Amino acid sequence: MSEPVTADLPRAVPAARPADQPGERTAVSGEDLDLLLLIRSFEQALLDLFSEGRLNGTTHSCLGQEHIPVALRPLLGDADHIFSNHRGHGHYLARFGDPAGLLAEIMGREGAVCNGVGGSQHIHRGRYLSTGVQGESMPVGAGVALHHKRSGDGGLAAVFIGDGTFGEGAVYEALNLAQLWQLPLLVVVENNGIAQSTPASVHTAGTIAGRAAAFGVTYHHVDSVDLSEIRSAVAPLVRAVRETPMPAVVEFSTVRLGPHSKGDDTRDSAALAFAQDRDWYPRYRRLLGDRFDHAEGRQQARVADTVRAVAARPPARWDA
Amino acid sequence: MSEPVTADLPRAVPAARPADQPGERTAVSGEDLDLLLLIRSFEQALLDLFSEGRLNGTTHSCLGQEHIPVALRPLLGDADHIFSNHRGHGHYLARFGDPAGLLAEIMGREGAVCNGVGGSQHIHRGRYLSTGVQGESMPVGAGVALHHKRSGDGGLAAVFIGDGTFGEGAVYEALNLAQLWQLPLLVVVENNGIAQSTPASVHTAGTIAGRAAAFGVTYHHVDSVDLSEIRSAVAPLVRAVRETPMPAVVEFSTVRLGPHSKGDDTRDSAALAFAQDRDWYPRYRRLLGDRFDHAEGRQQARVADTVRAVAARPPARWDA
Amino acid sequence: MPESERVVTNLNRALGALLDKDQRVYVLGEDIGDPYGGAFKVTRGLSTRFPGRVLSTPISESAIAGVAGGLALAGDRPVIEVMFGDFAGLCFDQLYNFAAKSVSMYGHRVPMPMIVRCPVGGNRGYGPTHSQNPQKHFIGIPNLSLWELSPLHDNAVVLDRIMDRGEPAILFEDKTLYSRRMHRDGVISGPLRFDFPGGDGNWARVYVGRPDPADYVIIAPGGLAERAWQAAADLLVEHELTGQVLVPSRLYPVDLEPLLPAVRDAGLICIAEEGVTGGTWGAEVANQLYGRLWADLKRPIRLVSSADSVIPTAPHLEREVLVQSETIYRAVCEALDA
Amino acid sequence: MPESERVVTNLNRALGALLDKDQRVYVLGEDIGDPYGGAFKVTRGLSTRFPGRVLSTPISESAIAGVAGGLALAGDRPVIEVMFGDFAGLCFDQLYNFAAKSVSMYGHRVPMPMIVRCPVGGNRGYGPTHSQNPQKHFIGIPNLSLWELSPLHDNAVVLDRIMDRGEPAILFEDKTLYSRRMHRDGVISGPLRFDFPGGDGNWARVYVGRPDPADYVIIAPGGLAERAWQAAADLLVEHELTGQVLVPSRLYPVDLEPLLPAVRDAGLICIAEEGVTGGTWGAEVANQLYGRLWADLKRPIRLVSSADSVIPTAPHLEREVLVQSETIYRAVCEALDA
Ligand SMILES: Cc1ncc(C[n+]2csc(CCOP(=O)(O)OP(=O)(O)O)c2C)c(N)n1
Ligand SMILES: Cc1ncc(C[n+]2csc(CCOP(=O)(O)OP(=O)(O)O)c2C)c(N)n1
Ligand SMILES: [Mg+2]
Ligand SMILES: [Mg+2]
Repeated sequence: MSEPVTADLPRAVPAARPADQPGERTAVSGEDLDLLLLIRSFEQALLDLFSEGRLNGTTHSCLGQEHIPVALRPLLGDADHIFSNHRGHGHYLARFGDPAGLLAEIMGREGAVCNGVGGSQHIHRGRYLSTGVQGESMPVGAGVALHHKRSGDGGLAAVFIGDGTFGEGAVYEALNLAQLWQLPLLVVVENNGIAQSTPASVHTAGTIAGRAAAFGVTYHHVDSVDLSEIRSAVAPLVRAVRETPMPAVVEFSTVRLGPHSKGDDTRDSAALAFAQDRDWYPRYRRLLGDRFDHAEGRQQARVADTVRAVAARPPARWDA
Repeated sequence: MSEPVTADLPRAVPAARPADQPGERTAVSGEDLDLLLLIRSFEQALLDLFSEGRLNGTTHSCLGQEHIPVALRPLLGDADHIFSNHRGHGHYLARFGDPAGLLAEIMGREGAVCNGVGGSQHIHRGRYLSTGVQGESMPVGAGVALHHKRSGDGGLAAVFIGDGTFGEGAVYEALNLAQLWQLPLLVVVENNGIAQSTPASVHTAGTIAGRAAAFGVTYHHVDSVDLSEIRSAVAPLVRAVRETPMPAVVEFSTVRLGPHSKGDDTRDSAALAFAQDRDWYPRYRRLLGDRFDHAEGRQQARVADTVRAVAARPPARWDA
Repeated sequence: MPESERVVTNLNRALGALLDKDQRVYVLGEDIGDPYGGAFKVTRGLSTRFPGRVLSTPISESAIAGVAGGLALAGDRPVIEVMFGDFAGLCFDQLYNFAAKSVSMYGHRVPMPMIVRCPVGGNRGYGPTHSQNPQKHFIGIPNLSLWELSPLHDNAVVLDRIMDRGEPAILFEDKTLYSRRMHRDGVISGPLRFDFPGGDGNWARVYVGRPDPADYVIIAPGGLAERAWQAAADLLVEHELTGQVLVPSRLYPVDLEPLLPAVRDAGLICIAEEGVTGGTWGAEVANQLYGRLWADLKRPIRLVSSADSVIPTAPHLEREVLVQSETIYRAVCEALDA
Repeated sequence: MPESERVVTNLNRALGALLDKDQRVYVLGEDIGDPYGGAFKVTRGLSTRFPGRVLSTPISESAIAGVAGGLALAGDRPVIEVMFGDFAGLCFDQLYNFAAKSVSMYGHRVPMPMIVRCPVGGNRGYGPTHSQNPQKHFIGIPNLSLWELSPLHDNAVVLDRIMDRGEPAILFEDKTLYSRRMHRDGVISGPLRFDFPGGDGNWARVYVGRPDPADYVIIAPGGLAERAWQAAADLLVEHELTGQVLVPSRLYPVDLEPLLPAVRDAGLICIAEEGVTGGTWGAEVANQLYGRLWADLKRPIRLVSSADSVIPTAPHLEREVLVQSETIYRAVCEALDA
């Protein structure tokens, strides 16, 4: 990873949604900025590879949601388990900072983190796991949390799920169990307001907050894209999850900038403009100026190098 | 059925839970009283048959919960679908008043409503259906409600479920759909505070009210055992379910007097005393005096006759 | 001759026709509404043409199946789409214990017409949880029939036939078929021909030149049919072996009768399917054939299925695991010592 | 000789031993805690002896299986009880797409030791949704093994063996077995004897007097074993036919090797199971046997299963549908023209 650079940022001009302005309260570290831009560059490179016909299968980019795993990164330790989902590249990169291993997995090349067997949405490395069936990870995360609770190791299970995944019954079975048994289960909801092609209003009655309340589970809502602000708001909750222990739901209001997978975005221009308007990227760019552009240049170059290197590798091998 | 008899009852002595006193506000009709006591007598007769070794398989008595289907009876019409569950004899008798058909089913004799194939917990007759897998009926009820909504016939789907059944994910999937699509689904929760051997505090985090609120579904709580009081409270809701249309959850706080199925009650005496204390039966009896005893005598005799008659029948025949 | 329509178009048209002629028909599933039209575009245009009866649902496979069961119970005729057949396990209980069981467990027949559409199969690089063939797990459930999409069977006929049974059914659709062309008028391509020997159109028979006599027959469901007839073409060219490929529309209950004349005299019966090994559909068919043809069988029936393995994502690894045309070719050669 | 323990006691003791010797073991399920001890009392006493590791759960089959998957992933060794195996469909996805798949879908082996206990079977008048044998629906899932309770196999050994595979497994337990006695020291009753021919103890062989030569062999899982050896006893008395009953502990993957000497020379192989017809375990076993024994087989393998039907509640109707001792007896007679 590039060297962390921390610098104070000028306070932003007060805006309609001041909480949404990054860097207002605190600095953006170089490490954070690099990571944000690594993820963005990585996802863009993937979409490019797809449109060039150089990738097969499918993939789901996290464009617009990069700040969520970056914000949570310092709050989650090596002992914690992370359960990611189909839209998991940002989660993986925030945990391991390993674009080559991930890209090799997606391209089925040597050095693939799962030997090319899992592909984009089935990754397992240490205490990180993603899988492609929506909702499955919630009870699994509860099981891992039960293990942590009994071992008393202070670890937790963090499960990333989307808004649409609240359609699955397994989510509720797990929330009920986690609260009954007071398990250290941190549910991170990335609410981008859409599931594949279906807007939240068409797939979810009521609210995510209401879902948590139904089970008496502690809930916190995050609207900000400011990493420090998110961290200071969420850190006490994460601590409580570990120490009490207890479950919690943290819902991030976020946006999906790109298609669901590839070339399958049927949203109208107003919906897309709404998403772009809430993207962290232009705000960070505006506030950080040259520093942003330099960092982005570095990460784009890094990703381009990674693509070149990985594409040149031989196919992954797997001894089943 | 015996002739309906309606008489005014003296107001009860004000008690700690005045709402729980039957007959305070209004009269108890003979028809209602007969039905309550038919169900009670039927269930007691079944437990007797079991202990005499004259029934095989399993059964779940609704002792303590008889007033719920009796109260709802005039609110549900022939066009409505009713989904019952394992503890469904009261639901069936309230709808059809047919102890012989039901007993024949349970005993596998001629005249069985499902030819002895379904047995106690799998009954289908007209628009009444019960099945033995917890939670399954909720989405099925939503489907039937969708049919009613589109046909505009003013019918609804009423689904009876217990508190423990809120463990099943299917319940939440159905609540979400029913609210999203505004389906005429009436969820009748018979919360007897226990599931088989597991007290509610061990199987349910949060509340049933919270579950409904999570989806924005209208909710009403009933603590009373007074039929008229229940009816006046619930009738407007049932009307709204039909007319809006929309789903609603009505939760009855109730008690299970008997074992889960047969001989498997592991509750301590305090828990049993609590249940007995909330039973509608002694209260009705206290208030109605001789009238109650006469009615009970009639229903017990009727059930005894039914048992004798059905037991003398040949085995049910089924052409698969 | 103008090019025939794609399989996806044929299926889409069949669903449209079903909706059009019968007000009781619903189509439900995740993201099936316009403009998206479903993950594989099978339902494109239908929600626009039939508003209120073609409904995008939340991600709730169990509830979708349950709602279908409720509609069927109330007299409607729902079709549901499970976006990937791999997720059919999420509605296993509703199909196993409610929809199928309701037909007969109440001691009198309760009609439950409903179709569960499941896009299945691999060779698209979708990975271990999006590429499977779960057909075999649903075999032998009373009152549940299983069907498979094929480029030889017109879907308008198939859907009618299924609905008219009045029982729940699963239609498995090999995802690689959608973009293929339907075959018409008994012609596939080159010398490859097909007909429907049984009369009721359930079994299609593919052959080169003329159907008989056959050194071998391959029984293969729709998803594998093309790979099977490619193998047959290669076997003719390379080894002068003549064979037939028999493709059923209905997988289960198995309807062997129309098949018997064709298979009785074959030197080899090979049953191929893309599902992974163990407890396969082929095992069921083979067992029935052993019982019926014991005296005539020249050698053991050869089953071909994918490896006992998860289905990897990377194409070069996926290919190794899944049945390909060469897998069938090699199996026939091996069994016939060719 | 003192009476041997009941099967339920043996299983309870085995679970206790597992919990006792390995702190990583959990037992989870609905109503399994004391004083209730589970719907069939298999876990009685365990929650008292091992608080915190024997947990009663809400009615959430899918989550219970998911929690088990999570525990296994984190290094624990969970056992779960699905109160009635009929409900296993509710956790089909967790077993199919998570627990089993995780072992191999990440390109490196992920140990997932866990046992799903499923009380199954009929003859108890519990009706169509509480009497089934869903074994067959779980055959052929890579990295998922299937086992069956038997009165001949000591459960302490069986549970260890399963856990040591490091992969998810389902243990099917015929409910009628619980109240039966375990058989020990090679003796069943009267002249009925048993041994374990394979060496590893997976296959038990039951015979009258001496094992060979056999006019027929019956292969039957634990739930049906007693019905099978009753049939064998009757076949000896009524028709002087000598036979063996072969009872596996592990149903799948099928381990045929130890069986081959015994079955090769038999005049008939009959495979019996209580599950309803179609896509059965027997079809899988038979197919493997056809492949291995083609030259030696005297006649087609005979499959015996319950009718293609829901399982009625009334005992007289239920009896008709389910495989009984006489069903097996008649099948053998018919096949041998006796
Ligand atoms: C059980 C299941 N059903 C359907 C799908 C297909 N699918 C993949 S992602 C997705 C949408 C998920 O929406 P959401 O949870 O909001 O996450 P997002 O894609 O917005 O990040 C769907 C329907 C799936 N993977 N698993
Ligand atoms: C899916 C499923 N799991 C488990 C059972 C076994 N079972 C039957 S009734 C019951 C308890 C139900 O509790 P509740 O919903 O509170 O209803 P109650 O028995 O109290 O009326 C259980 C666990 C079942 N029938 N279905
Ligand atoms: Mg979303
Ligand atoms: Mg209850």
